[in-house]
Amino acid sequence: MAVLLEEGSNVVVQGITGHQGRFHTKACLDYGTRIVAGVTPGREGEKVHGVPVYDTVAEAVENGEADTSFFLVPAPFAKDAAIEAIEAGIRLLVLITERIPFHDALDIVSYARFRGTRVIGPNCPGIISPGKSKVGIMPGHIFRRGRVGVISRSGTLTYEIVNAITESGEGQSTCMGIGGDAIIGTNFVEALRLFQEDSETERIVLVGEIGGTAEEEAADYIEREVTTPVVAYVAGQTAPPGRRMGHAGAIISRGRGTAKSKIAAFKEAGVSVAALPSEIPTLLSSL
Amino acid sequence: MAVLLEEGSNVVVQGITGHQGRFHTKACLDYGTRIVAGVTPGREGEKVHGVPVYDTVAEAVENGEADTSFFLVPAPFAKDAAIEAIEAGIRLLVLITERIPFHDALDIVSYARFRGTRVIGPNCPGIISPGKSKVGIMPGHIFRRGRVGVISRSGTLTYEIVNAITESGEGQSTCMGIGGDAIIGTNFVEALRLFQEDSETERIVLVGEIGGTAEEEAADYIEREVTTPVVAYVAGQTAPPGRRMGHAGAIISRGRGTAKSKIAAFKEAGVSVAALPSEIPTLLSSL
Amino acid sequence: MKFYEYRAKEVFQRYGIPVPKGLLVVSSEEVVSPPLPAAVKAQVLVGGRMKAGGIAFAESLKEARRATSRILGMEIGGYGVKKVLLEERLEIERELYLSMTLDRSARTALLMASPDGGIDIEQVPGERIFRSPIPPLVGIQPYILRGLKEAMGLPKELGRSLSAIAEALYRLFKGEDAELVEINPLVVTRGGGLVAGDAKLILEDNALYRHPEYQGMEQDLTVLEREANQKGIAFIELGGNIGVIANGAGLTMATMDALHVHGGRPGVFLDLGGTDDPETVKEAFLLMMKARPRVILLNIFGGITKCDTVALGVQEASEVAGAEIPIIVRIRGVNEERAREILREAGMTAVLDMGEAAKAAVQQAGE
Amino acid sequence: MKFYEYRAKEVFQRYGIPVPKGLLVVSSEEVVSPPLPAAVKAQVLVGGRMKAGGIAFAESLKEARRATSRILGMEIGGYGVKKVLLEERLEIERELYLSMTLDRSARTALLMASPDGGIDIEQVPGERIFRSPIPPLVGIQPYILRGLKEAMGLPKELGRSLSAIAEALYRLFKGEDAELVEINPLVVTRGGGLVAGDAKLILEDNALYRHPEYQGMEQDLTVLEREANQKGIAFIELGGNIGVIANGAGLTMATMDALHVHGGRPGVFLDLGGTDDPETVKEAFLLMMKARPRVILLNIFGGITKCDTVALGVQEASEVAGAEIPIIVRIRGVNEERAREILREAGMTAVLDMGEAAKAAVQQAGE
Repeated sequence: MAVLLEEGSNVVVQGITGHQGRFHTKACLDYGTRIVAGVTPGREGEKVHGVPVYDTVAEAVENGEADTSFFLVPAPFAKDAAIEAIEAGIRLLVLITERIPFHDALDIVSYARFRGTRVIGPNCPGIISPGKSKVGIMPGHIFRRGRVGVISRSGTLTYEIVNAITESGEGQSTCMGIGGDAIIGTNFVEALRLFQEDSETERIVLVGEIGGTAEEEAADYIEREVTTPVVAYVAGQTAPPGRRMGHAGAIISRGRGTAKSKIAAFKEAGVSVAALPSEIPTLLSSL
Repeated sequence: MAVLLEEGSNVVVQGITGHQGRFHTKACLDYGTRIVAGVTPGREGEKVHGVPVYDTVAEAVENGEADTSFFLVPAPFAKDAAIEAIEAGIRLLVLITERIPFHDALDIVSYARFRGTRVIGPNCPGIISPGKSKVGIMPGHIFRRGRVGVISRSGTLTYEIVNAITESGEGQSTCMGIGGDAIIGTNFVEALRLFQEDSETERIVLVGEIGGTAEEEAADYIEREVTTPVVAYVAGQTAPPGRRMGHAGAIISRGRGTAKSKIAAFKEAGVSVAALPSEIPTLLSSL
Repeated sequence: MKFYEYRAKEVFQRYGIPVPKGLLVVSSEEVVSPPLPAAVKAQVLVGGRMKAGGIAFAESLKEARRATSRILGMEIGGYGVKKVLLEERLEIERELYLSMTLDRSARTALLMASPDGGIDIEQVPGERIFRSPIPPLVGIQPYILRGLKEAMGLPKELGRSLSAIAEALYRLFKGEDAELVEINPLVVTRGGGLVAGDAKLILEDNALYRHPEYQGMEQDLTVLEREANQKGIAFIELGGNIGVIANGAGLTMATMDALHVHGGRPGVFLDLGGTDDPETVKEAFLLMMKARPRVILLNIFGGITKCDTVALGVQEASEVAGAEIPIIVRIRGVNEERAREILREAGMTAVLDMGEAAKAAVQQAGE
Repeated sequence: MKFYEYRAKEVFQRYGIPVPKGLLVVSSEEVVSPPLPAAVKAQVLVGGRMKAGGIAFAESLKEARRATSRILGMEIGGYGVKKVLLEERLEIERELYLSMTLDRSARTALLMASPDGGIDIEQVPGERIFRSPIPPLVGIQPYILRGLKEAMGLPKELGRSLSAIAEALYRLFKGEDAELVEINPLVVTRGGGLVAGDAKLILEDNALYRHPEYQGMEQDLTVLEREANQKGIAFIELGGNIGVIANGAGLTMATMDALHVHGGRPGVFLDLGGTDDPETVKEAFLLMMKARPRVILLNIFGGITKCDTVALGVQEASEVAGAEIPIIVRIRGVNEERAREILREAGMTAVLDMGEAAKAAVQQAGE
């Protein structure tokens, strides 16, 4: 058992006919992901790499038994398409889309919780259970099936770290990019709960960054509830306050959200903290 | 184990300083209900039958560890007070209040589901687990602890039926008035699921009435999922179409919601159907 | 609360839903410069207006006056026609159906539409009806409007108008606390526009306190129903001769069921609500007397008040009303025996069992 | 996007939040009939205006002109003052604090208030701050406003005004896609009213497409930041001398962390976003050159594009820019070896390891 995503997950690509949609549909199919349908309003009847395209998510659910959405819909249309997916009965909504206004993201994640749909993202690389299924834009070849769970606010930094883990000879159970925005559907605490419950995950790598207090809450949660060993890294140790460091969520404001505070919280919770990403494999093997 | 309400439930009475609030607080206290607090904005510091009154539900939760709300707030203020209760962390919200606009009820029950709060009602007599706790306006003395679960859209008709059951020598595990409005927080199917899972409930009495299709859905659910034997009665066999028979939800409109259709559905699902309430004890003992 | 077509259309206009130009009159003398050619429509709350001849068409002023005059003299579904709406007659290309109502099971608002408008929606086959729940809390979304346009198969420009109307319908549904708002037919005109041919609007009674502007709006009610309404008593006149009073909707319906099992026919449904308050019982009794049933069957399951107190109230009420018809009382609760004594002494039939009470009532009514 | 006080107050007015009468000027000649006595306030986006002397008070026209003229000559936080707001000076009875912002952990909007206004909210002790999450999907509720009034301890009439302002604040927060809207101080005047003394408004950049009316609004940005903005590149000027380019916010920050570990100081943070598209890399490179760092450190973890393709783009960009400063490139992904060859041939330092790259950059920057 991996976390949230399995071989049997039936995936619909929302926004399949766009440039990104076509490209990543191909990459996921090549990886072995079960993509059963695509959705782009007004494009019903087309095929993308052999995948049938529908006008609505409801049709994708009806005809393809889709339960998971690989969501690539542009930000201005994201709220509508996300609520459509939730209403159609999608259980796992992986929002890759960047730059969704947070007021919309708030509505999406609240509505999803009301309906019992799990949201990952927005502004995330997606989720992969190596060797089983990939719903995201990460390069599949750097992953390897194994027993390290990875939870990260970042994209390429996650690839960097996963690559280092794989090169050190370890594999991953599931890697989840939770997203770099201020409002995300699954935060560290919620992700940790899932990995803690997962029988395939034996150690966890948590990649945080400046902004917000999600890492502090994660540290607190780890101390109370998580028995699986955790290694953490927090990016942005030199970031100045008040500036948005690339991610919408990566900002130190009003004295909150510094790397220093996060690292201290992790250390206090007994979590091994890496000073640089390259130290993670070593710390993992010392657990 | 009873359904939803136990000896240990900590109850806050919302609207405690009103006439109804005072009266039923006393009745519930006499019954043994653990009433830990009352709420009426602007009346903090008062006591009602020894129960401390607060301005906000949050204070009742903080100071009394309230988890259940006995909700008697007048309809125009109900939505505000219900959302306050949900946000304060109340787990079981028993909405006695009549005449809440259904647009408000929709928001309340949707928001409660979003936050994971169980709602019973509105426009219901409440819930009682005889011998343990009573959160409602029903006369406590007609109930007796036992193993029959009662689920009903009605108030006095439920008392009528419970009284007959008690007089026949049987007792009740839990009796839940789900409410007579069109929009209610817990419908028959959801209530049946709870009673089916309850170890104390050995037989179930379901009291329906005209209007909507909740009984038909219940029949379908019973056929598929409920192994506990069920006796049903449907009130309103002679009701004309298009007229609201006392309850906001009791109306046959556009050919839907007749007693005939409901009774047929129950019979098809193998449920014993009583022609009159007085037949229920006999049917129960024949199960 | 039901709205007359002309009032519903006033509300439509406020929400930007197109309606035909119209003129409301209460006499044919007011028909001076009506829109022509005109549809002349009786303003009634009951259905079946068309079948009853309550709609006519007029090409000239003279015809319009004559039709108005004729319709104002009509009675439809037992109610006299007091107002007539004269509207420009639409050139109909197609007729659609559009409504917003409540889906009780799904606990959502429900948008319904059909390309087969102009007939009763119940006669339209299911596969010709587009149904979409409106997500609670977040409201109507563009994907729903796309689905609607697709299902109606309109050209692009009209599709856009349809979307706007559906959005307005949802705003109206929420804003006015409606339980039903229906446009049937929604007319596609030869000129290529969309216009609400008819308008049905029902507001939820529980929310009327939020809409003082509608207070006192005319309703088709009998005198007694109006009186009951004002007193907050659920009172419904039926076809039979037994007046049923009980406390609680479920119990009142069950009492009617018991009458039915014994071959009787209820003439009035009177639900006191959950209460057994003697004052309310008294009021209800007086109201019931005015409906002149042959027998009154009173069924009280007491929760809060002691039965003897209720019985004294009943006795007093029957004296005030000077009731000379048989009264059967079934009353359960604390001090029920004492209550029965009081009632028997006052000349009423007082029994313990509901079935017995029903049987007695049916017997007395049949004599 | 930050709003100048005067623009924020224009928005406040649209939402019904009371603001003082004011006059905006760009030169002291425009000060003809200012409100008197007046507060004369520099319009800047950075904080610390008061401390820097950017606020003056004037009793007469002459004083107002003199203050305006003086303030227009100032530089605050590195930015020249270009506009001055002259406002009627409020007679202050009390000062409150009121704001609406985002609670990331609770995933709600957050209402904050304090009876201790007029100072930075971070300096107010926690127990003097009223905090209430706004329930998502259903919005602000009366119970929240009751709690707010209670916490501020105002007389009834003022409590009602405060409620209205808090509601307006919430509507503004949602309606304008704000990430922060703050009134500090919210002034209780001697006359017994509530007026927004200052106004802070930040709109979320991701939602600016919904607000074309604010497009092109002046921002305190350097020339390069403006250029980066237009290209959709995250570009932040820092204090050091090493220009850091990487793809992805996390990776860019991690690269800075690596520099820091080796004793270096980043001068520019440049995040390409998740992309490794050679065209974007080239653009970024050109932009970075304009910032004149002593060394450029480029760190790419390739996902989609092959590394040799990216390397060719970098080579081309450095040629176009005529870069004569050291360039350290660390690039990982498919064909990474070929990529390093290309870069080395072009005279750059190309390494495999991020730490090694950082060390090399620090060395070169120190020389």
